[in-house]
Formats: sequence, C-alpha cells, structure tokens
Amino acid sequence: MSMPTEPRTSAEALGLNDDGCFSVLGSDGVVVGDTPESEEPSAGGADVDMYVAMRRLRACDARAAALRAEGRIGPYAGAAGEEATLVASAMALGPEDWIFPGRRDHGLTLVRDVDGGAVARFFHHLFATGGDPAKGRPGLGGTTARGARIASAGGPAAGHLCHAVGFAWAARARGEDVVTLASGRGAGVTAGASFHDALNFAGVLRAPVVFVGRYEAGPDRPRKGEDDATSSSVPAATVASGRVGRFPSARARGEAYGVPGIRCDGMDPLAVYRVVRDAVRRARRGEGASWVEAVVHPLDGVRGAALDPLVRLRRYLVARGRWDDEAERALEARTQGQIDAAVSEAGSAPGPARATLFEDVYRALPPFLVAQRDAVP
Amino acid sequence: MSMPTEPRTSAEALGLNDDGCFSVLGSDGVVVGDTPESEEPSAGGADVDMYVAMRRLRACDARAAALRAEGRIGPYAGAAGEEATLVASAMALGPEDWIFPGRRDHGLTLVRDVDGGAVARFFHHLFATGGDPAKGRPGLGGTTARGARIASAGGPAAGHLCHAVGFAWAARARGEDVVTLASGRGAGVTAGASFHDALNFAGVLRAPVVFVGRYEAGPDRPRKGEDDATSSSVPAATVASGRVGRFPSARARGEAYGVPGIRCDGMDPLAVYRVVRDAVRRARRGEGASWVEAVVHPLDGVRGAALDPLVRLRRYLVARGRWDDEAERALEARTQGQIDAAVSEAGSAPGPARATLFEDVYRALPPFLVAQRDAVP
Amino acid sequence: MPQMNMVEAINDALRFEMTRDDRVVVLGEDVGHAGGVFRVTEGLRDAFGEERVLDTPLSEGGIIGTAFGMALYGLRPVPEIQFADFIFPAYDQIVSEVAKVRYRSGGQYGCPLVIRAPVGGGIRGGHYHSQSPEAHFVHVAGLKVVCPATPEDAKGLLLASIRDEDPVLFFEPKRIYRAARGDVPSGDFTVELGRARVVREGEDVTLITYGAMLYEALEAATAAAAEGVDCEVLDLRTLWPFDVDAMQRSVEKTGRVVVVHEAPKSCGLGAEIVASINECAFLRLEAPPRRVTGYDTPFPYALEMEYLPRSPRILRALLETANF
Amino acid sequence: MPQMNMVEAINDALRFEMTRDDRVVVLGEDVGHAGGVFRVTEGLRDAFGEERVLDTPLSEGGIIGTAFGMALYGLRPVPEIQFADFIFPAYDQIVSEVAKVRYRSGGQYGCPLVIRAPVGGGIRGGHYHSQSPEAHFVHVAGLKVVCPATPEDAKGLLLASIRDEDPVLFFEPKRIYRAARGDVPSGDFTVELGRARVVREGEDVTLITYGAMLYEALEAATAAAAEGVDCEVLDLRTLWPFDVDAMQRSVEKTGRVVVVHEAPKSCGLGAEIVASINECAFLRLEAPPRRVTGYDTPFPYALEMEYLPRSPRILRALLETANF
Ligand SMILES: Cc1ncc(C[n+]2csc(CCOP(=O)(O)OP(=O)(O)O)c2C)c(N)n1
Ligand SMILES: Cc1ncc(C[n+]2csc(CCOP(=O)(O)OP(=O)(O)O)c2C)c(N)n1
Ligand SMILES: [Mg+2]
Ligand SMILES: [Mg+2]
Repeated sequence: MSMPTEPRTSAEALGLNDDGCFSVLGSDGVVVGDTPESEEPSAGGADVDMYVAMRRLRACDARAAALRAEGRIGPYAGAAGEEATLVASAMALGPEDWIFPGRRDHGLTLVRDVDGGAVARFFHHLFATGGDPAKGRPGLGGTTARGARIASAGGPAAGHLCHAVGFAWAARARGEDVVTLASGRGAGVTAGASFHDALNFAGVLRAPVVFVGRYEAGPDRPRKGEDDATSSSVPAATVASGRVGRFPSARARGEAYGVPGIRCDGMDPLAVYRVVRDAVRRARRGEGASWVEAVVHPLDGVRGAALDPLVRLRRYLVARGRWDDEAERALEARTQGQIDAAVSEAGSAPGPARATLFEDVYRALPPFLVAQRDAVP
Repeated sequence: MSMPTEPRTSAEALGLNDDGCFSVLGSDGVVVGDTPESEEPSAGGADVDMYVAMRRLRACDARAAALRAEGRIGPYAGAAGEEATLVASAMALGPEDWIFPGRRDHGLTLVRDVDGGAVARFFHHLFATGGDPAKGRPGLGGTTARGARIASAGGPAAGHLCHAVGFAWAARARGEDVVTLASGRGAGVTAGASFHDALNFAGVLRAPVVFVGRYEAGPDRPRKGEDDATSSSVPAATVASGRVGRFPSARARGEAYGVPGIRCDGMDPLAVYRVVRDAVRRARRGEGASWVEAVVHPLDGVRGAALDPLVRLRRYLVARGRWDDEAERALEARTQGQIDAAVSEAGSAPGPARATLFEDVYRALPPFLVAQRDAVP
Repeated sequence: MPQMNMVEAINDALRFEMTRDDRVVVLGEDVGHAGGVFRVTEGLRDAFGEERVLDTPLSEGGIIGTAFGMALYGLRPVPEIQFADFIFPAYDQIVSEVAKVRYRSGGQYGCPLVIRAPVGGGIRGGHYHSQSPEAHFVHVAGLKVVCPATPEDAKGLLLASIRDEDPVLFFEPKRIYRAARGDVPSGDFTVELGRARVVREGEDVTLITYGAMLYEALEAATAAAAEGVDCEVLDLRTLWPFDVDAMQRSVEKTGRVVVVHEAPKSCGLGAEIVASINECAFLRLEAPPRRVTGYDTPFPYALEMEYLPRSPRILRALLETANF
Repeated sequence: MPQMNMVEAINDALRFEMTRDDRVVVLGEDVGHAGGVFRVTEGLRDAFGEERVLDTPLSEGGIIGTAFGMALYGLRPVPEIQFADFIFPAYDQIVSEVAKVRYRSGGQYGCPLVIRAPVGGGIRGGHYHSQSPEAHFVHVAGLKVVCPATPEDAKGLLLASIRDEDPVLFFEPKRIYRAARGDVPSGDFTVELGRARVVREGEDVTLITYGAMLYEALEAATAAAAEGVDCEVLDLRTLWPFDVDAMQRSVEKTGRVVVVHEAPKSCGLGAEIVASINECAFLRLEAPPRRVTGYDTPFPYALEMEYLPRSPRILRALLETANF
C-alpha cells in the first residue's frame, strides 16, 4: 500500500489534510493513505462483524425515526451516518473494557449485543416500557446496559467524561486491565466545562481512558470574526443550527492537558477502528488518555451521502470477497425480523408499574417515600 | 542591546528557555534578551512610578502580615515577591481600562491610587471597618474599587475570568476603546472549569481581554507519573502544598481556544509590562484575547530571593541615574507615614453598623428583610 | 388587544424592550440563528443583529459568567438556559457571583440580568428536560424568582424583570408555552414584581400555586365547587420575594390552605409557603396546610403524568382540607 | 474511651475504614501531602499511599465527577470539598449525576460516595468560607445529608455514611472542629443514619437544631430553664431523610417548636421542618413554629456574630414561643 500523491475525493482530502484528520477508506471503498494492508484494514478481522453491527444500527435507527414520525415514541435523535464511529470505537475495545455513553450514544448498546436481546431492549427503551432497562425513567438517550459494560448516560452534554476518568483510574488502581471509553456527540462535548475537568484529571491521573467525540462538520460558513478559525481544509465542528465555537486542531485541544489528540474521518469505520484501537493500546500500556475527534456529516447532505460508511465498508468487503448480495439479503431479512419482533413486543408492552416511580431513588425505600407512594390516589 | 548567548542566572535561563518564558531584567538589574533599549525597558517611562507602587505594595503587605500575626486582622494572604506582576500588569493598562481582580489580588487597589486614599482603604478593608469599600462583608480578598475601575473579586478561584470577557465584549459592542484585564493567582485559575469557559468565550467573542495568571514555580519535585510533564527547564506551576496539575506551555493552553499564550518572569516588572502591554495593544487593535502566565517564586526561597523584583528594578533605575538612596529614603518615609496613618485610623475605626447587614442584598430593601432587620434583638 | 400564546408574548416583550433600550442583549445556545428550541427568540437576530443576539458555545457557566460581565458593564443581558435542567453547570456563577456581587462589593456593583429558562414537565421531555428548580434559587439571598402562568403576565413580568436592578430568574412553564393563550397589551406594559394574583375568589380553602399548575389548580377548584367547596386560587407569579400579604389575606379569610407545585416536595417552595403562613396566620389555621407537589424522586419520563400534581390529586387534598 | 475533638474523630473514622475496606479512597484539594486545610486527613497519605489519598487539581466539578466514576467502579470514594462554599462548581455533578444515576439507570448502578465538606461560620472565614448549603441538597431527590455535632457522632455517622449504598453529603461544622471534644468509641462504631438524638429532655418547647448551633441551642435552653421554660433539644444529625418521628414525638409532648440553623431562613431546612410538623402534629401545635436562622443575606464577615442565630436570639424565641 503506497501513499497516494493526490487526494481522490473529499474523504481522501480529509485523510491527508495537515490537521491530522485520518482516513483509511476512500468513498469508493478503496484503501487510501499509508495503511499497511497486512493487518489494519480488516480491523483485526472484525470488519464483517462491524458491517453487520452498522447495518443493525442503521435499521434500528430508521425504524425509531419512523416510530417517532408516527408519534408512537417521544423525541428521537438519530444516528444515521454515525454508525462507523459508534460501532468501530466500541469494537476497538476488548470485552473487558467499559463504555461511558453520552446522550446521543444509544446506538452503542446495539454493538455490544451480549445476549442477543439488545434490539429488543433498544425498543423497550424507546417505548419506555416496563421492559426498558432504565425502567422508562430517562426517556431517549438514557442509555444503560450494565451487562454490556455500558455505564449510564445522563443529560448534560459533557458530564459523563469525568466519570470515565474516575472509573478508568479505579480499575487501574485495582490492578485490572480495563480501558474505559467515553463517547459523546456534538460541540457540547468540548464546550462543556466538564470537558476541561475530564481532560485535566485524565492527564493528572494518567487514567487509561479514551475520549471519542463525534462532530458534525458544519456548513463551513465562515462566521463574523472567525474566518481565521475555520477554513475549508479544516472540518469545522460547527453546526447547522448556528452553534458557535473555536475549532482548534484535535492535537491542540489535547496538548493543553498533556493528552494526545487526533482527528479522524468519523464515517470511515476502519479509520475510527485504527485510531481508537491505537489509543486503547496506549492506555493499556499505561501511557494514559487520548482524545479522538471523529468528523461526521449529515447523511442527507452531498458530502455525507458520498461518505456513507455502510456503502464504503460494503464495497471494501465485496472487493475482498468477504461480502456479497446474498449475505446482504440474509442480513437484511434477519435484522428486519429482529426489529419487527422487537417493535411488536415493545410497542404493546405495558409501561412501568406506578409503584416503580418511587423505587431506586435510594437503594432502599425510605419511610417518607413509602408514605408518598401509599398516598397516591 | 544584543541577545546574550549564554544565560547568566536562573532568571535569564527563564528568559530564554524554549517554553517562551520571557524576561527583560537579569537578577543584577541589567537588561538581558532581545529587548531594544529605545523604549521598552523603561516601561514607557513609567518605570519609576512602577517602582514606587511596588514599594508601596511591599510595605502594605508587610504591615498586613504583621497585623495578622498580632491577631488584629483575619486571615491574610501576602503578595511578597508578586509586586512586579500586580503592579506592571495594572500599569500596562490605560486609565480607561478595567481590571477584574481575583481572590489574591488585593494589591491591585494600591496601584490605581486614583485619589490618594487607596492605602487607607486597603487597611479599612483588612480591618473590615465601616470605611471598608466592601462594608466589611467579604473579608480578605473581596477587592472592590469602582472608582479605580476595579471590579469585585469573588471567592471561587476562576469565577471572575468570564466576567472580564463579558465586560470586555460589552465595552467593545458599545464602541468604547476599553481593554479589560483579568488577574488571578495559583493553579486554581487554570484548573477551574471557569478557565475553560472564559478562554472559550473570549475566543469566540473575540473579546478585548487580557488574562494574567501568577503561578508559583513549585519545588520542581517530580511527582509519580508526572516526570515528563514537569522538567527543570519548565517552571512548573505546582505548589508546595502538593496541589497537582499538568503544566503545558502557556502557548498550548491558549492554542486550544485560539488565544495566544505566553509565559514570562513574573518577578520582572519590565518583562510583565512588555508582555501585558503587547497583549493590551493586540486587544485594542481588535485582535482579541491573550493569555499571560507570570511565574513567581516565594521570596523567602533561594530562587525567589535572587529574583526579588524590587531589588532588580532598583538596580536598573540606579544604573540609569533615575533613582538613588535619597529617593529611596524619602519614599520609605512617605510610605510608612501613609501606612502608619492608615493603620491607626482603620485600626480604631468602628465596624459596619448592624443595620448594614441587610443592605445591598437587593437594590432596595424588600419588606421581608425589613422585618428581619427590625426583629434583631 | 392582540391574542398571544406565552411564546409570542415573551418574544413580544423581548422585541419591545430591545427596541426601547439598546442595552438589552440576548444570549444563549441556539437563541440567534435558530430562534431558540421553543422559538421564543425567533426573529430577534434578524431584527437586532448579531451584537444584540448572541449564539454562544454550549456551556451554561460561560453564558452566565459572560452575562455577569455584561451586566457589570451596564448592559441588560437576558441569557437563556435552554432547559432549566441545564442551569446547574451555571449554579456556581449564579449563587457565588450573580447573587452576591452587590453585597460583597458594598453596593458598588449590581448585576441586573434576567435568566430565562423553560421549566416543568408534561411534554414528554424526560428526566433532563422537565425539572422545576425554583427552590434552589429562592434559598439564595440576592436573587428574585419569577414564573408567569399567562401570556399577559409573561410579557408584563418579563419587562418588569429586565428593568429591575437585581438579578431575576425567569422561569417559563413550557407545558403551557403554546397552550396558554390570552389577551396581551401591546406596547409598553409591566406587571409589578412581588404581587400575587387572585385568579379565583373563594371562601373555603386557599389554593396557592404558580406556573403551569395554575390550570390544574383551577380545574380542581371547579371540581371542588361542584362538591360545595369554594376555593380561592392565588397565582404567586413572583416566587421570591413572594407576596406574603396576599397569602395572609386569603388565609385569614379561609383558614385553610393547599399549596401546589411541580417541583419535589421536600424543601420546595411549598415548605416555605407553609412555614410563612404559620408565621403570619397561625391562629387562623383550621386545618393543616397541605402540599400537593411532585414526588421526592427524580423526574420520570414514562410516569410523568403520575408524577405531576394534577387536578385529581389536588381535588382530593382540597376536599380533605375543607372537611378537616 | 479516648477523648477526641471533631477533627480527630473524623480522621480516626477515615483511618479505620480505610484499613478495614480497601475500596475507600480519599480525594480532594490538598487532602494528601498537606493533610487538608483543617488537618482532617492528616497522615492518611503516609499511611495508605498515593493511590488511596489523592491530591487533585483545584476543580470541584472534576473531583466529584471523578469520584462518581470511582464509585460506579465499586470503590467507596470520600471526596473532600475544601469549604462547602466551593461545592457549587460541583453542583451539576451532584444534582444531575450523583443523585440521579440509580434512578435513571433503573437501579443498575448506584453511586455510594461521601462528600465531606466543612460548613458554617464563626471562624472569621468571611463571605466564601462560612456558608451552610444543606438545604440545596435536601431538595434534591436521591441524596442523603448528614451533619454531626459531636465527635462521637462524627465518627459514627461517617462510618455509617461510607457504608451506605447511597450518596451522602457529610457536612462538618468547622466552628466546633476543635472546640467540641468528647469520648469517642475506638474501633468499629456506627451511628445509624436517619435518627435524631434527644440531647436534653424537656416538657415546654421543642428546640430542633443540628451542627454547631446545637451548642447555642443548649446554652439558650439552660437560660430558658432559669426562666422556667423547660426545653427539649433535638439534634437532627441526619438532615435528610430526617427523623420526623422524633420531631413528632417531641412536639406531641410540648406543642411548641423552635427550629435553629445557620443557613438563610427562606426555603431553608427549617421551612421543611415546620411544614412537616404541620403535617404530623398540627392539632398539637399551641404556638406558631418559629425559625431562628441566619438572615436572608449573603454571609457577612464583620458582622458574622450578628448573623449567626446565637443563644440570645434563640432564647428570645423560646420565651416568646413558650408564652404564646
Ligand atoms: C449542559 C447541557 N446543556 C444543554 C443541553 C441541551 N442540548 C442537548 S443537544 C444540544 C445541542 C447540541 O448541539 P451540537 O453541538 O450541534 O451537537 P449535535 O447537533 O452534534 O448533537 C443541546 C443544547 C445539554 N444536553 N447539556
Ligand atoms: C473554586 C474554589 N475552590 C477552592 C477554593 C479555596 N482555595 C483558595 S486558595 C486555594 C489554594 C490555591 O492553591 P494554589 O494553586 O497553590 O494557589 P496559590 O497558592 O498560588 O494561591 C484553595 C483551594 C477557591 N478559592 N475556589
Ligand atoms: Mg447540532
Ligand atoms: Mg499554594
């Protein structure tokens, strides 16, 4: 695999730009860049699994969006186009490693499908049934899956980053070989003051943690007084809605804390896999935290459509004879079957019992909550 | 003035180290480095004023420490050795510019001595008398001096940094040519989450603000797992008490926000003056915020004693024929006279009247506070 | 008089005051280009420009800290917190800085800003988009807290808040953002802070509430009337300093009181209302003051309608109190 | 039994539990090398090493957020906030994360940590080193709040708090850190959370308090006795969930109640105490429950002794209540 001299598409341009934004797959599914073919592109042999998980996520997400449109579930924030980052970062971990999800990371539960029930649980969560692992309490985004070593997502955009640091430190202090990954989406991850705390504490504690933030590359519309901060070659993590922020390189962000930072194409599963896996290895070696920025684009935009991670990984697999139309049809049928079953089950399941309102405030129900419960008309 | 090839003392070493720590005066008071003599070393002609202000601060500080030792005032945190940063940064501003002081910046009020009453007010503040501009409410560090364009210091270490950003932005939005300086001391300034907010908002708003943080260069005791983060050539902003933190270069800290950062010898008044003045000019030109780290050492340590800013500036002035023993004696007599008068006045002044307890909670006293006031036995 | 919903009334107030007073500046997450997630600030950026309506980074501490500086300068910032649930990252700025600066500076500085934030449940917002944190601010000396229940009050109280010299938390009950409609005076119009409104006169039980729960309370009062219990309903409007005189007047008449709010019960505003009534009308009390509130649990998504103190629960408390 | 002051008793508890349970980890600003600004953690780092006693950067949000992660892992973190006044930068972590994780995760995760923080005035600490923020936490569902008034309780409650499966705010009244001395059982010793202590039995007025104000209350009770008023003094010890049964028992006996705390009055814990007593003992109340508290102002430095609800103010309220 030789280094191409000219970028071929905007994806390649990302992969090679001087901001260190890294990519492996071109939009045609052909490997670009300086990746030695020997081991890397196959994601350690997991590339087919990755594709399967991405497909599952895409299909679940589409169904969830449809349910939302029908008014059958509450607010839903989709993950279309972000499958590569969600799936590849989770799969770059070992089974003993932990994930601290953010508010937009419900897709992660579908990756660590430990007992085959993840799809059902996903829809129970969306329908907020009695079968929701979170007992219908948080509403969308309150991802929690202890059995899958996934922590509990909260509300504040960056609040969970420090949690991952403390968890990672604790595991190391107890002599466990565990790496902790903190996931998040949007400018709130880096703008939130908790970002500063998390990177500062991670640096000081040399915690074996990997932070992965997904950023939507914005409209690249230069804003007043910001023209020097965003340039077309630097994918700016700004947002369609007009949220603002300075967008230094990932490296600069991390350097302030002694934490290496890298930006990668978040729609390229092999790039995300490699970057996260390197960070995980680094953490495992005792070298501390890393900061990964994964750039994503809306799938319904021109740029995003050209970079669809499913299309790219499928082309890559087909070219290598590891995937074909038949496999695709079989997967599609299986996935839709799972989803249909899950939606029909969760969609008609009863909500949590009224008494559950008072449970889990404390480990045991204190008398004053017993009184409140028993006074319910 | 030519660039010396060899550092002469540790101060010079600071001035020339590759971390960008900048100095002008050697410990012998001789100008070092690449400073063109034309204008710079004299601090725009203000060097004698600067010396006078530094002496005043040193003397007030010593008297305050003595009063504290006698138990006549409450907790007092001294500023010995830090006069250069406090005085020079304030004097690098124009009279129309504003200062947002931190919890340890009470010395700033002694610089902007607008009507000659600053020394008296300083001691009224320490004795928390009815004559304290803060009405005896905050206790030490609650610096406030509206007449001198000094805002109101709070308690949390970094809380005021954002205030300076908003103020600076507002002044510019109203078309005023005002630069705002935020001052602070200690690792809490950069560790606090408000630091992140302040630099982020300053970058986004391109606010004409200059942040100046004083850091004590610590014992340079490498800490477990931190040996790569602190090195003897990088003055580490760690503390004798064992507070920890990563210490990237000032440049790296700022770069994450698009704010230029520079580290300077905080015991060198001419260095601080030049660095802050450049940052102020930059802000005035509409180029936005700057981040200045001023490294200080405890005056009672070996390193700090060798770098005493008063000794260095005095040597510099004497060598240029702008200061002599007679001037020193006259200043000493005048300053001590002012301080004696202030201490005797404030030391015997009555405390704030009991009714003032209820004032200034709101602009007008609401009925429920009238009731609380009138119920006082 | 034009008819408006709450969103329109607040937008109208902001527009009016920004025109009248060029010191008024709006800032927050998505308030500019996007017009706010609830469209409350819609059109303001086009009308007043980027220097008056600022989209900020997603950090509430930074928003309030920056607004503090603007206020010290002499502007009248009106920062928005997108949901009151996300006000806590700014809590230190509000409690330690905004509330205290007048006092700690010996009156040299004030911090006249208005922090707008939607509060409350009932819109399927879930755990983190439904809370009612007013009591957290009432306990902080130096703050004023306002919560309108009608479009008219929303406009009048907001204008009074912006013109107030003290910091105001302005909580907007999002459940009735569009559901509450009514006449709103056009042009300049203020409602004095600190005055409750008697929404329904009655003789038997005083029902004290505010925000979206006003409508549940009125529904319960109507139902109670059918059972022969005549309720007086007070809308507090200003939660702090609250109108203790109005409460006293009403309780002197009825001798019985029920307080309703969405926030958790314990150490909520209802506790202060009950304690204050004990102080001013103890001898008139003929039944124990009752609180009908959110439960002492985090806010639940699926069971939010069980959590909220809706009219059946209120009615039961009214009847028990009347018959005590 | 050894005599100890509060500082020694807390240190003893930490030392005991760190020896017994290697999951216990102490972290905070200056808690290690320096032993804490009040020396509460003195010697712990030497005894247990840097992996059990962590000096952290000066950021309370980071401290609590990191401790949250440790607790989720299964450790028993005991973070220190150097002064309770500086707990607000961590408020979002406490309110939005620590308090809610058990609920929002459907009980999959708990967050057993103990946040230690010195509270209260009377030591010339000034505006930002004197506050008493307990009510800010009582109103948050999911938290427990503890405040010992004696060395014995300090040890026993701290050990019970660390072993509790829920997050506990452990407020240490710094004014009596060294002034309060007494016997402290050595070795293992717990005081059950949620139980008040009757410190003085009496018939005429119930005096409810906690923390450093216990001593002012006892002084006032003694003075009242000289005037023929026999007070029963309750030390709440656990502020939330508090011991409503003990309050009810006492008020059933006395029919009169005075509540004392340092924190500002409005929406303070005293409000909840008065409201709860109304709910459980209304018919027994012979006088309006009184609150003697800090004023609704920020904490003042020069006038702190006027601000604090000291015994003369308490006495006056006792006599007025007794003679109502
Ligand atoms: C601390 C905090 N404040 C506010 C919110 C509400 N909120 C949720 S998503 C969001 C916008 C996120 O914007 P953006 O950076 O565009 O992220 P993305 O669109 O990529 O998710 C906001 C303001 C939040 N979750 N947390
Ligand atoms: C947010 C906040 N937390 C805690 C404190 C209490 N505090 C005041 S000074 C200080 C230590 C400062 O340490 P250091 O970084 O050494 O600063 P320096 O000694 O240089 O002042 C602490 C913890 C504070 N002022 N603000
Ligand atoms: Mg967005
Ligand atoms: Mg120090």
